[in-house]
Amino acid sequence: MKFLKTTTFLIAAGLAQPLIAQEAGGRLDIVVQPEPPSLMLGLVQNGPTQLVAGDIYESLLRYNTDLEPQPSLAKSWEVSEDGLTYTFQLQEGVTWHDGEPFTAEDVVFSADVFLRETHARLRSSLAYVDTIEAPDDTTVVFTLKTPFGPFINAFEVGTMPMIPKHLYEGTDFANNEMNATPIGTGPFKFESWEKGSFIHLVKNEDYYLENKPYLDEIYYRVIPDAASRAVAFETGEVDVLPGGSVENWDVPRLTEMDNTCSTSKGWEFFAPHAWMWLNNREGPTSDVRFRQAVMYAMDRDFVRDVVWNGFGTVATGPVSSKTNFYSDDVTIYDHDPDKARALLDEMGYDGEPVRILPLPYGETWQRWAEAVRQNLQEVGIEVEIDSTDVAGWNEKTAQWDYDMAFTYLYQYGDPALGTSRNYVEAQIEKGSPWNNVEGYRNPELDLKWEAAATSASAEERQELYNEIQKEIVDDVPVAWLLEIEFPTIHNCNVQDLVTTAIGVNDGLRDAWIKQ
Amino acid sequence: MSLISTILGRLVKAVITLLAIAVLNFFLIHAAPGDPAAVLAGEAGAADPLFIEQLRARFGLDQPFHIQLWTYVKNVMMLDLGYSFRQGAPVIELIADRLPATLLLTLSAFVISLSLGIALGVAAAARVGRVSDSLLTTLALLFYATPLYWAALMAVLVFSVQLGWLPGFGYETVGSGYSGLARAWDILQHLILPAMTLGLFFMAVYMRMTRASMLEVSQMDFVKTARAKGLSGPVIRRRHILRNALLPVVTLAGLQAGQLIGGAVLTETVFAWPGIGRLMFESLGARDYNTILGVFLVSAAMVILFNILTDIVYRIVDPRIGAKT
Amino acid sequence: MSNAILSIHDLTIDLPRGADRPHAVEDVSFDLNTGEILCVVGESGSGKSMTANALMGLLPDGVTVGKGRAMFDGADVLTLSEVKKQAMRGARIGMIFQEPMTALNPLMRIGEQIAEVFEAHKLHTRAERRARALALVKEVGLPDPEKIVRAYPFQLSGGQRQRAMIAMALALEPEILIADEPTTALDVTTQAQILRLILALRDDRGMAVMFITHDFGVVAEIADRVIVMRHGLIVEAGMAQQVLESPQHDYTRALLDAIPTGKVPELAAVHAPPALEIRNLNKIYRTGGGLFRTGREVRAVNDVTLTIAKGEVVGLVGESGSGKSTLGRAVVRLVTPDSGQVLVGGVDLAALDTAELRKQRHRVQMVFQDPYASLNPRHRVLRSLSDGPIAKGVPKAQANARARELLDIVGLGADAATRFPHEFSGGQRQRIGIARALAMDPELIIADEAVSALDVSIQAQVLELLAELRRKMGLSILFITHDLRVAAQVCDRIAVMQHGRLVEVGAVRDVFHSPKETYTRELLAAVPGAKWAVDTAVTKQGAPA
Amino acid sequence: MTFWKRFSSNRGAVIGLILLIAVILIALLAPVIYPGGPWKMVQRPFLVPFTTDGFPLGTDTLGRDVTAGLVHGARVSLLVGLVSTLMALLIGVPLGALAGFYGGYVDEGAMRFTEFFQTIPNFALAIVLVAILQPTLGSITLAIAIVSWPPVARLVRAEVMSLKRREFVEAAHLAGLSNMRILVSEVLPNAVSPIIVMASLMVATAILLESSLSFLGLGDPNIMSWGYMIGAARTVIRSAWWLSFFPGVAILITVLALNLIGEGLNDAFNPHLRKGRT
Repeated sequence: MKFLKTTTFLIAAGLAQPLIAQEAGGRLDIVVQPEPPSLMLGLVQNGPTQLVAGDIYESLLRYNTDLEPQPSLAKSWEVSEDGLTYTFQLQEGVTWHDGEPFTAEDVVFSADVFLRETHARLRSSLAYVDTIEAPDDTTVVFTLKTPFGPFINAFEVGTMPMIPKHLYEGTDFANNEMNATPIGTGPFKFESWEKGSFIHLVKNEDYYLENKPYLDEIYYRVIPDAASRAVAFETGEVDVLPGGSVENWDVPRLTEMDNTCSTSKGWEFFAPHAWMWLNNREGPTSDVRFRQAVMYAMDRDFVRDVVWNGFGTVATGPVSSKTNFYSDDVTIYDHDPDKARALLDEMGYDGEPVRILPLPYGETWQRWAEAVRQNLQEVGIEVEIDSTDVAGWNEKTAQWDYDMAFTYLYQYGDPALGTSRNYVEAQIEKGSPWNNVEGYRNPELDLKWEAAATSASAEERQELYNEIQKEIVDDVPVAWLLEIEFPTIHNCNVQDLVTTAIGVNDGLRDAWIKQ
Repeated sequence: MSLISTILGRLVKAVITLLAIAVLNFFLIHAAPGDPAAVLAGEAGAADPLFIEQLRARFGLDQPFHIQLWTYVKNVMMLDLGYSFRQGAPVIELIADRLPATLLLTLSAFVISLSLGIALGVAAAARVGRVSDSLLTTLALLFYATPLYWAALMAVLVFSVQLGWLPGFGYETVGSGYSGLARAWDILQHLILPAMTLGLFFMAVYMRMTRASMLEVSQMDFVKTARAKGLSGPVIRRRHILRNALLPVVTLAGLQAGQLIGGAVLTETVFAWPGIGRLMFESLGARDYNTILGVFLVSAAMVILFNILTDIVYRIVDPRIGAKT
Repeated sequence: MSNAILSIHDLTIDLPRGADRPHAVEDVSFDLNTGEILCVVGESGSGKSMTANALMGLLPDGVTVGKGRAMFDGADVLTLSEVKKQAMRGARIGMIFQEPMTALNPLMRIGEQIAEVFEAHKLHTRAERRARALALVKEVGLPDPEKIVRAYPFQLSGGQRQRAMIAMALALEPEILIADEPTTALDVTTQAQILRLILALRDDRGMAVMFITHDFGVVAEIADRVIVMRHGLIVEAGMAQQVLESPQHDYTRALLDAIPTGKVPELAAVHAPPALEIRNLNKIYRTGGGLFRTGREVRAVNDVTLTIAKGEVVGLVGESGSGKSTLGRAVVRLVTPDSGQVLVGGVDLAALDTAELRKQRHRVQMVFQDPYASLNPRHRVLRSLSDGPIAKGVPKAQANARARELLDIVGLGADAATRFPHEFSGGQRQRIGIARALAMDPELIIADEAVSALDVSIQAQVLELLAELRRKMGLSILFITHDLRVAAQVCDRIAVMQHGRLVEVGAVRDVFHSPKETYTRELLAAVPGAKWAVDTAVTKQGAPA
Repeated sequence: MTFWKRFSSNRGAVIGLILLIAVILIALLAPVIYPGGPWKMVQRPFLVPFTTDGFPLGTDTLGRDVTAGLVHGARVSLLVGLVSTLMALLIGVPLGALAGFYGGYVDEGAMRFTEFFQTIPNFALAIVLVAILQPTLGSITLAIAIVSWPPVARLVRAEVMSLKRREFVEAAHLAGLSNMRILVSEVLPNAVSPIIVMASLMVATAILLESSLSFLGLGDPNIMSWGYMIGAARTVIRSAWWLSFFPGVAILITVLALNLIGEGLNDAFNPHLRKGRT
């Protein structure tokens, strides 16, 4: 409840903000965890990379916390009636960090050449794109083959970062030497990287927005141990703990400290959605009654309150309530062990043991798996936790060697971008942990997913997604758990830290420090 | 002459050992489930099988196993530890970046544990049977029985958080702009807690060893000779007992180099010390094969180096070795 | 000569609780006079070393002076403060010890260790100390003094180390030198040299020497006066001549009787078929060979040929390092010879492969030196005796019965079978060792320094047992020893070994009385108290040699 | 029974023995004391110790009874310690014995092999092994055994080398006993005491190793061990110190007890009493 109060306070502060003049200068220390493998956002798009590289690279659009598009490198844009043509007008006077001018040619190169080769997630959206053209230096036109509703959400920095054509054209992208010293258009420039210790960014003096950014420099600090990260914040060594960088149990303690603010905003675009893949192919989990029993057996409120310290919302189905086209008109699975036992009796569950594969992302997930195991054991399911590390988890899920596996995926603001990939039959393919890993097959629903994605009308899309959600929730292809929240904790002197739907990942061009 | 030839012999053996380690670890690490391509793909947040295949081809993981092994061994023999695709840098550079931190940590822990351990061991032996001896021995036993990581956590809690005397983690104050002596002082402050916690266990080991060894040597005939000469107690202890008692301690210290470097993994994790131990642990999770293998080779080389060093020390202290055979 | 420099009155030394007796030394009183050599004689446990250590204030932990006084220069040295004791040690009373191998600090140069004595008493400058150390090294007759002072102990031989020890003890010209069995660990020839050195130093400096020994031969060689101790008590004291020639106490008499004299038995040469034939046997040890250096070779056994007839006892004598033990072990194939033959009962043991060797092993058995190491501490005596015969194929019951019988024969009684080795004394264990060898019905027994570790009186008993067994069973024995007197007592023939070669082989009488080789003569001359022993032997036998 | 007398004259050793027996009893009786197992979420999370009846040491992050965890954890720590030590002995004793007994090439080969394992930092090797085999009770035990046998091999080799030159061993050769038999019935029984001393210390080290692995997240998630408890609690060490404190103390006590016993055994096996002669 403490947390809520701080949020309100923040909003109040936000409202009062116009009265205060932003102050320039200062240094910000932010935790990055784990250390990113690379800062070349076009090649690597994992969380830590985007956290740092989001300051260096930019894309055409940003999104506010209601997921509405905002200008970034594009100062204005237009979508044709039929939903097939997207025209962007670019900012003027933008230069790369090495001084070269940024033009529409760079956009075409980035989207059509570079990212098409390297960016698997964007590639699936680009499949709908027919041509990308640059009629002049400040205009870019995307022409689609069919309407694709969520396409307007594809211009976020992690999805479509702008890559300098003059440095990459004609080279081996993965082995280009420039990857070590990334060049973007963003508010901060790469300065140095002390591996295992910190990444140092400095202010881009030639940034195209007047007076921005305000900060002089940013240090992204690598501190491998969660407890040490908490200590670092307490001792004032770092100013910002991005979501997930301390364990949930430490959050209340830290937020109770003086001059400490926290917000769970800034995750709307990703809307991390947690569930357990239930292997639909074999074993007890292939029986829909078993899967329903699992839903009833789990005490998800307990986990939210105890493991997640009150952060998050119990998920009702495949779509997050923060994402567009969410519907709550579905079967609700409350904690009801008796119902679970009844379902198990009905299917004649013979006590065949099932394995739970927890997500190897720290203690929270481990505790969560333990809590679920306890819940399941109480209704008579034999459970064992499979232990593994990150690589093992990837291997086992990608090779379908599991019974129940924890995961969470981003929604990217639209069910067609972040949700459908996990449920349509076309996405059943071994080797990737990011598709229909559970092996759910429902040809009828597949048609609806497709129709919803390619419809140009928002109403029609809503209609279809309502139907999909209602139906799929009864099938329980996966056991939905929580819409998780990662509160960002920071020193209250840091202002305007989170202004968009991807929060601190979106370049700190607006952040400033109150002296 | 014989010292040099012995060292040469040791080096030849060391090279063979290192190659064997390379091969064994190559097998071990490739036996682990999952590969770097899958991890990298996983981290990208989305991947299709095509993407993963591309990665595998880039890493050379599509080659038959024996060819991968041969390529690796060949490269290692030319002192090329390969390229870390995950980190996008040659392994040798990654390790070179981190090695100084690990060397600093392990060497200071080594020096602290050895010097303090010997000093306390001597003190305890001199007071054998008295209360102060029991106190020191009990203390050593406690250190000996304390889990290293636990001691580390407690040390951070007390000295960094509660008392605020010392920084709790990291190698130096980031972005302080210190240079020269100021930087050295800064690093030293950061070094104290990790080096002490890492050294604590070994200090206890060396203390017990020194004490036992002192007591044993003090029973020897030549100590009686020294007393018969009319030498005073302190002189006998220092010149006759201690010098002889140190020999087994030196041997043990050499043997424990491997443990010390292994212990660095834990210490580096708790104290965010940017050394190769942590690099290995992180690379392991990512199945960054070349980096893990590189760290293994380098740390094994460190162990061998420690061994050769203690050998040399032993030879300097003990004139019998080397001349005898 | 009756001006006592040190007088000990009623000295009692208490042992810690739990020891086998309450006092190491009880009510001991004696004087040490200026310029005399006083020998304190006794067997292990007699308290002779404890007395010496008490005087120096070097008693082991837990052992304390119970009562008594030791007056030296008007003060009681037993009650001096530690500081005063320190000042006294080395400066006024010097001491040397038994084991020259361990009594020197292995990590310090000889010169430093000598110079340290001056340093301890804060005398001289550093350079002077060094010069004096060098002078001392010269005085005790060490060769190449310049080199010796820079050498480490391990680079010196046993005799050289003992000289270095003496140099240290004499550095400050003490009035008293306490020598605690200083020659026991040395070879006879070296021992003779050290004894001569001590005599010479005493004459030069006129200091008093308290010389502790177990060997009446040594007493005869150097003593002016003798004290005989037993179980912490003085049983006899007197002038050396007097004690040696007309001992008053039974114990002294027993000790003197027990000494193997130089008496040479009149035995007819044995003419019987050979039990053992050694032909051209060679064994070379190579050491230190490595990747980058070549090794050194030591010819431990160099072309040795020797025959032992059935029923004959041949003594193999030599100093340490002469190769006598290697030869013995080569015969039983504990060491595999490089070339040559070892024929026992027509079988060449040197040529057998491992499996065949195991079957033939019973032909030659060995009695070992160390009674404490030669029996498996975890096995009952019965098992130690019967394991071998059973492995050879003797039925278990029969082997056990024979084992009991043998225990009876060696004088322990059949009951000994069910006990563990630690329940026996050294001499008893040596009897068990003999029984074990006999249990295999060997054609030859090799006794490797079988009595060297025993006290004189026990030694005599074991030798008596061997002689008796030989009479009864007609044993063939290769008797390896460093002690010529022992060899003379039990052997028919003697083979003298030096540097891996047999230098002289002959009947005992011939070897003793008309040695052909210089080395043999040197050996004989070096035997402590040789002259006295032969004399007494003559007197005892009542016939001229 | 002089051995027992010598052992019990060492006060520390007796205390150690009492402590260890207590731990063993607790481990054996765990299913009786806490039949529900250690995983049950029985109360509000983060109960402070000594405040709630029935939960003397409080509850953990999920509301599980810390006391139950400690009691059940004792089983695992002791089991891992004992079994891995046994396994290490099974590797180290034969290897060291053969190397010491036969010498020559056998020795050279075995010692190269041992040195090889000593050259790899042992904790790092343990981590890699557990990661490869995936953390289960079995793989953790195996990994600990694999990294801890070399000192055993060295010790046994040294003992055997000195014992094989003893005269009673030579006598056994002369008695025509086979090499294997001599090694097994003459040599090894006399090397037992130092091995037992070392083993008691190894159990202690193994418990520490297991807890270190758990701390790094390489424990078996289905088994409650002390190392797991500390590892799981380290993230809340600031707000709930007791969660890592009590398991830490449990490890400390057990390891301490084993060390005390080891020292006691060592003293009892090697009475330095009678050294001086005459």
